Amino acid sequence: MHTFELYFAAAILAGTPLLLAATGELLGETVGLLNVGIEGVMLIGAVTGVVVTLHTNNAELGLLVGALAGAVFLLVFYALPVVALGTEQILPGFGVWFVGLGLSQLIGVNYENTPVSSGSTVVRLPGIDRIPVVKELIGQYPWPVYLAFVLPFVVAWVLARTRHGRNLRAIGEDPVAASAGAGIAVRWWRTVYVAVNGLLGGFAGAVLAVIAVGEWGTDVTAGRGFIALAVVIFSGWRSMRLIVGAYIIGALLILADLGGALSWPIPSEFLDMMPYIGAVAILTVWALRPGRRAAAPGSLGVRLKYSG
Amino acid sequence: MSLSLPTVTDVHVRQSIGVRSLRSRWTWIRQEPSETRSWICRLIAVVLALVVAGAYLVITVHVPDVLGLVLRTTFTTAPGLQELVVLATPFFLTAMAAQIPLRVGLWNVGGEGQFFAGAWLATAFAFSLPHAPGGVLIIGMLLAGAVGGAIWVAIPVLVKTLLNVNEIITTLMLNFAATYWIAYWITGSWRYPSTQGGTIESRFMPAQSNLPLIHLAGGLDSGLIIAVALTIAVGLAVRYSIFGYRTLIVGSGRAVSSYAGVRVRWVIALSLLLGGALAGAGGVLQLIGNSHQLTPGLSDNTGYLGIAVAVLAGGSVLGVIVMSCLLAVIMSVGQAVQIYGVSSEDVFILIGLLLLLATIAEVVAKYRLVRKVPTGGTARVPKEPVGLAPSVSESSRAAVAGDVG
Amino acid sequence: MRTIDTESASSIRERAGERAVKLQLEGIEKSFGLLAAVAGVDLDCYAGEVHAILGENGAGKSTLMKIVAGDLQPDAGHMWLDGETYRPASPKQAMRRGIGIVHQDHQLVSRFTVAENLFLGWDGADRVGGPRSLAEQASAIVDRYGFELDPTSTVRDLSVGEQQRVAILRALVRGVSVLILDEPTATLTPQEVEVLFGVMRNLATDGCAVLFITHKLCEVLAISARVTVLRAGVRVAELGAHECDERLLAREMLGRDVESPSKGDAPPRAVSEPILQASGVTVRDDRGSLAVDDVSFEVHSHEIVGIAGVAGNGQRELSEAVTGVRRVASGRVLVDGKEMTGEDAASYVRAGVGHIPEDRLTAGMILRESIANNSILKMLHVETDRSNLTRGPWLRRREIDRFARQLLVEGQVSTSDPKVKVANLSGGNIQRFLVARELRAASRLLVAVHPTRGLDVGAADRVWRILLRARDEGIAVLLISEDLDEVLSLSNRVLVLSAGRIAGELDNTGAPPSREHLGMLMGGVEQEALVGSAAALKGCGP
Amino acid sequence: MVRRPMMAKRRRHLVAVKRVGMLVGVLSITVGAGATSTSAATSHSTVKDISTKGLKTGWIYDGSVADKGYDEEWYDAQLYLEKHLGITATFTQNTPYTSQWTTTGERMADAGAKILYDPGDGGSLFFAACKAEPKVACIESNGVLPFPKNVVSLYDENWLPAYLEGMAAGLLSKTGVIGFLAAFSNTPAPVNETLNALLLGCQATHPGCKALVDVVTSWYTPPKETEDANALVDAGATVLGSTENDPIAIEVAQKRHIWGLGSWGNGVSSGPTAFVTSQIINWAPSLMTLTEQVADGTFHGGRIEVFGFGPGLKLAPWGPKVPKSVQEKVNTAYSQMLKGKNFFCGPIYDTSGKLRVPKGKCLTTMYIYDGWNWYVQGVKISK
Repeated sequence: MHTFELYFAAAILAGTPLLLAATGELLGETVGLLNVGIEGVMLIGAVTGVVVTLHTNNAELGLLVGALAGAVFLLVFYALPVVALGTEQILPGFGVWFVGLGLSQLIGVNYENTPVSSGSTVVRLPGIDRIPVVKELIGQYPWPVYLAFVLPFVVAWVLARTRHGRNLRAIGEDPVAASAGAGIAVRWWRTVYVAVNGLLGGFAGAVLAVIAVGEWGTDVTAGRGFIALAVVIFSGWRSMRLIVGAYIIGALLILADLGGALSWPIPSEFLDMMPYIGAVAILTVWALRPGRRAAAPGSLGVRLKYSG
Repeated sequence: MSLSLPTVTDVHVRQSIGVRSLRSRWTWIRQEPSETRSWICRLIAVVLALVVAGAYLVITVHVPDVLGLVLRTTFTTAPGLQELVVLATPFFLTAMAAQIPLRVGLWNVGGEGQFFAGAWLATAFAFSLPHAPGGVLIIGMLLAGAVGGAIWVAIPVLVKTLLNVNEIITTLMLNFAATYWIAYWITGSWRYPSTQGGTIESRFMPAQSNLPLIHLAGGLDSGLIIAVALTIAVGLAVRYSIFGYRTLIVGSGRAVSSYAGVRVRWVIALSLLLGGALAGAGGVLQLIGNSHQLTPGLSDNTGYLGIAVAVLAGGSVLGVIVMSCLLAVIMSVGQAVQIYGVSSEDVFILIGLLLLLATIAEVVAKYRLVRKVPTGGTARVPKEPVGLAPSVSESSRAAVAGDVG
Repeated sequence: MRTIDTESASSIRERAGERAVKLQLEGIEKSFGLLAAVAGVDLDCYAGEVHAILGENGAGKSTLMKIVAGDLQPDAGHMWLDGETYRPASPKQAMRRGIGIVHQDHQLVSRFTVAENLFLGWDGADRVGGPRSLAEQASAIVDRYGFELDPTSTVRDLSVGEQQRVAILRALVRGVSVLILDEPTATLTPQEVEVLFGVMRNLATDGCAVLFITHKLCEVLAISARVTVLRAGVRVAELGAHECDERLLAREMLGRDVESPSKGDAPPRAVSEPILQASGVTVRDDRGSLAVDDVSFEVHSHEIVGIAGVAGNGQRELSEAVTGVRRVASGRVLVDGKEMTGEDAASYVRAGVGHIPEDRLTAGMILRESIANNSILKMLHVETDRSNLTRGPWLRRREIDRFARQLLVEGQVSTSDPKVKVANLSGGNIQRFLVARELRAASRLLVAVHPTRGLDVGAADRVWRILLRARDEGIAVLLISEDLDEVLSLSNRVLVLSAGRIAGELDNTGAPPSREHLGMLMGGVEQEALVGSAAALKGCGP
Repeated sequence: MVRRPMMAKRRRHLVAVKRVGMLVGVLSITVGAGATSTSAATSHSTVKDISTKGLKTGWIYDGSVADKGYDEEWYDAQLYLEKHLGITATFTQNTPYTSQWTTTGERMADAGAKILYDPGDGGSLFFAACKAEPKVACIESNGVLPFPKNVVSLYDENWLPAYLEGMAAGLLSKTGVIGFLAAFSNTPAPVNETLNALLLGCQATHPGCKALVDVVTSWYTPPKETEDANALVDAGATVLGSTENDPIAIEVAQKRHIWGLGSWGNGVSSGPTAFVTSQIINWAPSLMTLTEQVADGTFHGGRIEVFGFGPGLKLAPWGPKVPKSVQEKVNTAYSQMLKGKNFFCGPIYDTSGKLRVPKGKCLTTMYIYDGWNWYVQGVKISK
């Protein structure tokens, strides 16, 4: 038995939706938009992902449509009020959450408890899939797991070393300076990155429902969208640290099960609390670090008034 | 965009110079909206959302005679009215639990958890003094509930005030913890001995703790009266107290707070703790007024829906009362149309729409359509120059206004 | 310092006149709600000229320039650039057409480096490139234009003058043919202004049209070839700089003759007792770096002490430190001989300190609240007011309304209804209301920071009179302002703050100190070093 | 919003028996030999009792009547009663376990319902409505005495199929380690009885068989159940069972290439090669009898009816991959059960090793249903 390897793999799989959603949220926050409604986006992505997979018997298509559904959903319910009309940012986030919750149930009511039979393609890393232990640790996951892992590196590179990334950071730091001073199309890019946020959020939900769980269930996310939000704050808006945060929570999610399965002398309810308490804990730990002030994008959550 | 507005005299100067023809006779102006105006806009949002929901029911679900059904089932039958009361009661307090921190610019999303924590501590109190007289038990449970709710928000308060950790996430995460915490107790030592299968519930509260029914209009829960009284009392206290005034200062931003010499941390802590205490008391009211057992369904999402009520109420106590009743009607109708295949949780779409439309209404309320000054004429020029207050400098940076909090 | 081309203004105009019109505006209108900010303005600007746009606050200068820069869309009117129709939909389009704008606050991303800001949003920048390659390219450009800048330093660590140079350079990088400078001199020392003027002249010589916005008459005459005067959104005059003088310009700009404020006739009385004593005060700013460094001074009753200095040299932190808004890192503050070090704003209010803050709209007022609620912002700390306005933990709303009405009368605010929201008052009314409130609190000391910034001349005049009256009544006044004229015309003594230190103290009761001397102090030259030096820089001033 | 972890009551997922098939099933009912079977429900479709015609009834469901499981089975019974007894029915779905449950019942009674059916098992919430409307007959599921005089509770002896499933598990598993997803800890029906029966059955064919139990703290949270089930497999389980609403145990078993036991329905579609067997419940016969009793005036409440194998309860067809030898061994026991043999006899020890049921004594139906508040030896559980 390779219990450790199995748990490691399970934690990675559990952390993957968190990582994807957090990466999307980080990009959104980079342009200054604090969307607290990822939970709703994930639900929409999850339900469309499952529905499409069930109808087409093609998990890849399900994941794709789930991601697109998340993007469209967030554009309508978040970009429209916040970017186009200039409302404040928190309340539409809650609106996104509530609508996502209700709408996903409405869509999914006839698809509950119907397992997805076709899984996503598992990628076997060439070379690595021959080494015994390493193979089980990192060698054989569905492709979104690798994508989720690579994405933060790409994001970090884009934000730090490309013209586009600089422009995005400038929008988040100071939208007025970016627009009036540097001529960046702030509203356009904010809209685009709301869509990207929705795309990755929807994809995360679809990955959770189609791959990790294998079926649609009411409120399948169980707060993971908010945990992703916590992971973003924990990362200090550095995308590579998202990986750490997401997998820590993934490990806690699995640890709760591990304790149950191995009959630890802890009440199962307490074990089940761990991921949520863990999210509070990593935020606290992050806040305790010295020199934390410089991290958040300057205009994060700030309402931009439009005129003219 | 920033614009230094001229004073009264400047308007005259401009007119004497002669304004060139303007393209249209009407224009939008921005103004800080009055209470009435904000209310009207919010109500329009509510009506719009209801129209959307009604259209959905009529078109998709084929509910015949929606309006008649609503009126009949919710307002003409005793169970309908009673359910309305039962549904509305907890909203008052969970809405206040969200509204008071909102004055400070904080989002208490943890009403659900605090609701349960209050019910939990009250249950502990009741089970430890099962033979106490009813009055002692009721008051003791309400106090215990308030303390329980406050305890549940204490960790978010600590990390918020000391480390400035985002309260949205901490309060929300503790909701999940609360449901497991309740599960631990009601599947453990407090378990109703012969519970089978589906519903997991605690033992019954001592009978003398049950709130009496007041027989008005087919059974008014006295819990409703306590809830409304508490809501009004707390609302008025916040409105007319120095503490309430300070929450307003803190809610206007750090700069004003330190300028005015307000101890921000204390106000933050007190408002969140007060919110938690109210949510906790709401849990107790539900416990002793209605369910008489601690169950996982005790809250039925009232903690979350309270946020919606608080937002729609927009800072007023009357708003909380009106919107709580409205939401209770919506929930009740949601139940009534269930026989037509509408899931009761579909009502969240409606609530979400309400929130979005209310947000947009806040923006819309700031704009007024007025007649432009006609060429060379002297028509409606307000005595006081209207529009946004001028900015400090002619810098467009003032276009970005700091958000609350 | 670069040598300054001293070509005369008239010859510039002549030369410019021969050239084609670079930018032409006709009938530009822009209104915000009911107010026409720009109500039909014509303007033309030639390549190679420095064209000044003169006007009071609110005259529409910035709005007009934002329309040119693509930041705002006009309601009506036409624009031509190089004879072709020009109608930019966004700042980016304007930039592509060769229009560059340097906003008053420079619009730089403060947490970015100089290099990052230079290339931000520019299509010509490399798509991919790390900080190092960026810095290399930036330093090449900095060298080409001969600016003194370190491309790797962060913008927020730069002085205001340096930031301005970054903004200009950013426009130059993109190859501007029209450069708009929006009140560029407001926050510069006289010496820095001279440097800026040199840059502007060089640009004009290179064929660039420079639009220069200001409300300072002397600057118009010093640099520009032609001047367009705006008043209340309308062009009231277009003049060649050679054919006008300050008096004429002032009349055009204001629509009337105006006197500058005076310290009044009553000579300051001799006072024994100091009200505010600061000794060795050191304050850190929000980022934790030293903003005020070991400053000591006293303010006595019956006197106004002015603190002059270029923005960002510790004025904000100093004012906050002596009003309890910000904690001092070290040193002592005494009010009326009472130890106040480490106390919060509430204690200062109790000690009789009034405070007109720099950000009066974000710190001094709650805009979305009523006048009544704003009237008691600090009054609850004062025992006498508190016992009147409250009972136990409760507010007495009726008393508060009465109190607010009194303030409205005292401040000559145009409304008498305490339920009106502050946001719906005009800037002058807000400031008068705030001043009235703070005078209530200021039984001993009034700290006034930029008390007239953003106000029109009439409103400013009223505030000045209030300050002088307060002085006459025996209140100690600490006046902090970047407006040298204001400081010099009101203060008995002037302290110059530079880099968080007091660079010098000047007596202002007799003949005013020379602007050159002040400028040197503001620029960081210590007073001792100035003694005997024959600094005779040309500048404009009284 | 956030799902109340325990709230969604189990929706027992039975196989979606085609309505026609079900009709045939009911028509061809023969009296079973269950330990406590219902009174026989014979040939009602031909009797057409006039007294039930137009009888108003209300049905309260906790989930969707199209859930291909528990609620749908009840709904099929409802349709059957509507068609063959002529009753008129109103019903609600997705009813939450709050005061709404009570109000719904009262609203239905107000509208003239003479019988309230409570497939969703509202427990005390439902009883509150029954107390308020004493003239209404209440029929619910899975209740425990005492309850109001107008209430009858119906339940199946689901520990019987569980024992058989356990036997099969013991035969199929090499290591004798069963992974079990328990909705809640220490809930006599259905968690303890199912788990204990499963383990006793397993130990009968595989001495030393033990059960790793993971408490999900909800009847229905698919993501958590999946992770929990995977954790159980990782911890060494070779057969998965559960009391959850959904067939997650079978799905995970399928994916992890081990055996999966059904909980509330025929899970063969969830895991064609992993599926072993399951229970299938049919409510119609019992409901018809009770409904007619109401119409006749012979209905009397305050009692529980528990039915065993027979028209209302069957063992699902064997999974296609279950070896014939296993099927035969278990089928033998099945037929013994049908003949009335009690398999819940001593010696039975609890987890601490204490002898709870001495040799020669057997557990009664009601003890198993209501009183089995301990776990048998071999159960590994956190709390």
